[in-house]
Amino acid sequence: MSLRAAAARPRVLLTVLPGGTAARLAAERQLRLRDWPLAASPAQADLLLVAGPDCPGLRAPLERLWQDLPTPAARVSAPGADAVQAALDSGRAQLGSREGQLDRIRASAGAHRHGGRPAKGEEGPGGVHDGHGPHGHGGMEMPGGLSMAGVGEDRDGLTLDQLHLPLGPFLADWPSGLTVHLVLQGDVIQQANLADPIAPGGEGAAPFWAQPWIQADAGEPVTAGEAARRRSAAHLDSLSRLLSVAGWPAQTVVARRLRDDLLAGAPGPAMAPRLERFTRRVGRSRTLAWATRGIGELSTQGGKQAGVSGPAARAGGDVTDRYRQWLADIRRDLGRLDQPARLQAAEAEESPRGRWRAQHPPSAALVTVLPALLTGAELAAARLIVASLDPDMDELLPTRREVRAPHD
Amino acid sequence: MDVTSTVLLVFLGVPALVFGVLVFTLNSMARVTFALLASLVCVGGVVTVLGLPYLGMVIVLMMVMEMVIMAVFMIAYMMNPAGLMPMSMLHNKRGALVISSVVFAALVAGIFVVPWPGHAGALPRDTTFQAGMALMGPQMLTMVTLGFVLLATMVGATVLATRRGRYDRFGDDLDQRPARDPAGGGVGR
Amino acid sequence: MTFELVLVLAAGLFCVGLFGALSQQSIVMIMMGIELMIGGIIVAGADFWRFLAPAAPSGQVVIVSAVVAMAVEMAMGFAVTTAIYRSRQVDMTDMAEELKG
Amino acid sequence: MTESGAWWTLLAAPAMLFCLAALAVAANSVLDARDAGRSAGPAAAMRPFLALPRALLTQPRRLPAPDVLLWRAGIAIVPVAAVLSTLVIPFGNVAVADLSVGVLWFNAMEVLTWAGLWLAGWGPNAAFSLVGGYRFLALGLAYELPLMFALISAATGAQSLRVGDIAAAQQGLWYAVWMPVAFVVYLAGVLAFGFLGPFAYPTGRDLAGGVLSDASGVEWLLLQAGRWLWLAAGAAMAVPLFLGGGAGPLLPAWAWSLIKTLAVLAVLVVAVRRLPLVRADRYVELAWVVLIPLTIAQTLVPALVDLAR
Repeated sequence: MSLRAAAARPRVLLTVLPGGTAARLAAERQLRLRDWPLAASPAQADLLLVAGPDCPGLRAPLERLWQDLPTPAARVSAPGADAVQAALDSGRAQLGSREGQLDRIRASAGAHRHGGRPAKGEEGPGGVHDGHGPHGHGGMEMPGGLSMAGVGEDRDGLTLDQLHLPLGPFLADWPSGLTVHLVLQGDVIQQANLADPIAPGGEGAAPFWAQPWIQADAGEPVTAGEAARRRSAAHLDSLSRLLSVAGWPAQTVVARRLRDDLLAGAPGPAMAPRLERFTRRVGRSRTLAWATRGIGELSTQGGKQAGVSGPAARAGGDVTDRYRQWLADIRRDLGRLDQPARLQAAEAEESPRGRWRAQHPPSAALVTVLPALLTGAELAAARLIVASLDPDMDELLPTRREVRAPHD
Repeated sequence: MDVTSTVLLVFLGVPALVFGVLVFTLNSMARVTFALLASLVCVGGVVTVLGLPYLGMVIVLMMVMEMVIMAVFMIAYMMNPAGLMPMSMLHNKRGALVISSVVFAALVAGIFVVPWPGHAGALPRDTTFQAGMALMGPQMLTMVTLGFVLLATMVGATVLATRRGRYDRFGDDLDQRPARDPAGGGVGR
Repeated sequence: MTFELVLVLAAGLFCVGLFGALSQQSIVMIMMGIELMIGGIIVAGADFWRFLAPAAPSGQVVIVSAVVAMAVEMAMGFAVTTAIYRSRQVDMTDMAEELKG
Repeated sequence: MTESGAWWTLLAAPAMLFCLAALAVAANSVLDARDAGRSAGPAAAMRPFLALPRALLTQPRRLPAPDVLLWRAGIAIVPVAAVLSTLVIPFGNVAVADLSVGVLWFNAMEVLTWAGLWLAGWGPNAAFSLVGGYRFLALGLAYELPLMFALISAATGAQSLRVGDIAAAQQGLWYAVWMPVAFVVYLAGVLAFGFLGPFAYPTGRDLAGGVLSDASGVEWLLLQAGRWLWLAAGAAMAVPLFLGGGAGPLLPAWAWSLIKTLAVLAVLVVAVRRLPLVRADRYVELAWVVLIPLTIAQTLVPALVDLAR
């Protein structure tokens, strides 16, 4: 059968490495315009697109992810935003070519002879994309490399089996570079432990969303309009992930499109009515508010104590309050998208995730409140809580360097 | 009974028995549950073919829901739910086998020895209608009793299965609003 | 002849269920055995109704009662299992022997 | 009166169901393209079907310790049950088999999806997939009882479980008009047993696709086909249950059936896109505290009307 026909509309598993925000934005825009769907898991994907600079610490989990894709499959990487177009084209060419696929089949057959997929117990701390199997601590070895689950006290007094499930580092709509190790009983999270953020190899990129503030800090000329634009785009990006996780694909696409247009420099007056319509529709959705209400409560007081300074602290409440705060911030910035005044200092304007201080980036505080918010929550709420805080792990990386614009 | 019905009975009855035996021979709890489901769905089919489509369909519908929920309990409470490590969960196997074989032999002997009476009356035009008229008329007492039994079951099962009472939810003076629940609900909380 | 064979099917289901109910240790598995036994009773009820007294609705009422018995048995079984399990992490009859009193 | 069709309707009914499902997928794709800023032409409508060759070509994956038998059985059950449910749905005045317990047949087939989806979640031996399967059970416990009462309302109004009788009983006034609660609850139920839109909880993106997360190739295709087939079957069933079946002026009965089915399908596709996902833990309480009493009260209305008649 024709491989070419199968490669006509590849489903792409977009995997973002630390420092890969710009590449991710470019990739999401390209995929939207090409109508190549974003896969949610490796099983559904044909094309593995790795966005961001190479990261030695994540090579092993990335390799496992790649093994998880069903044949025919292709793997391409785009270290920066300008490499995305070429990577996607070459990926499709690989998918459609017989030789490329034969290589993969041969390689996987070879790997199978040597034991196939790694047994589950051997998986490193990097975690896998989707935790396979009800595996746990100790006990005897079971067929298939699985071990018996351990038990422990739980909320409902049922002493259910404990399931150890890593979330991240590669999940759709998940902050890249974040890994949380969960201990689940039933669907209740008993423990949430953060893994250390994985630093990219070589020099790290400057955090894309905080770029205007970093430039202002360095004394470069940045306009207030540019900062407002970047902030609104960052909120739209966070909203698009939250909406995707919360399950509103139609508005997710709208949010991404608005974000891309903002970053591409569409004039403010043209954007204002579209943003207005989007914020009204999402902000007024009672169903969305109903589905996200009462989870991940973070009071203004508690947030301030942990050092949270941005919309999350101002919202002071649950997931619903936090996304409504983003929407309010977007509406507030509507008239300022083209402001020519110069941004005096980084402190003058709030960066997307809070007051920008190079030594204490606002995302660091967001990450520290995560375990407490996750413990006791249900699995369905966990993703919503993380998405509603949306820490930008790139801010936590030590090294900085110029970033290029996301568009080619 | 026409030929189609007889053929259908064979094709439903034999699997019903086979799946029934599989319930106690398979290792995986999930497979056990669904073998029982398959067996009972076949029973529903047999009842339908025998001329009671309403009851047959109700059995199918109910058993699917019941068995799927049963699977949840199986996996929550039983060790080794996937049957990855085969082990015997039987006790007194020989005794059970002897008793059930003797009962089966006695029943079969009875079936073929007892002089069954012949047909009494004709098949009603609509069997569903017959059941409904009976339950809402002469057999009303049965229906009412079944209703109370079901209500008692609902209350009793809930009381047995929950640990938290109203004092846990509403505080010692029953005045705490909203209730203290581990997870919020969809209405009013 | 169909009448007798369907009755044999009912007897078969009943006895397979009986074997399970007698031999299994796990409460949930015992419930499965009882379900099969009730399944046999349902088949027998339908068979009697169809071939012996189709004009009388009593056969159908028996089946309705059996179906309700199935549901009740299941619900109570799960509730009891949950209660025992919650207090002692046990789901086997042999381990719950102290219930003998 | 509805009559049972000739042997070839056994093939025609599934074929029509596939066409309706494909139409819904195409419409959804066009709306997707419009939202994403692509050209929303006929080409956009055909894009989803490019997944067909892809799915057929994909090699099966090796997973650690899967339960392949149950997995395949579960995946097959979903679309097969959807197709079987159409046997009792009259198109115009013809149904493949107008059973005396047609409503119950439809309901039983729909409940089979419970087993199918749970098995599809259990089979691959993966955490997210299993959670997805459990999510459908939670959703099922919420949507099923109100849906049953909605079906019972229509059956009570016509005093029959035969779908043809229910359609025929609506001479003059559609049940959708004087049983609006039942109609709305039924439509919500259709979205739920199709696990689409607001009820796509079992396939949530927060679970990396839930029951779909480990399905690749044909498995993925069958599950996706199953959900859209169910949407089409639910839309087709709404017509005899609540919208008077094939009755209507001027046009022949089959044309009215088609027009009404397409209208319901359009409403459902718009709802799929307009409503965000409803989490089952929230919906359960709404269903049991609000919807069940409402639908029971709704069932009382046709019962009283029948008594007075």
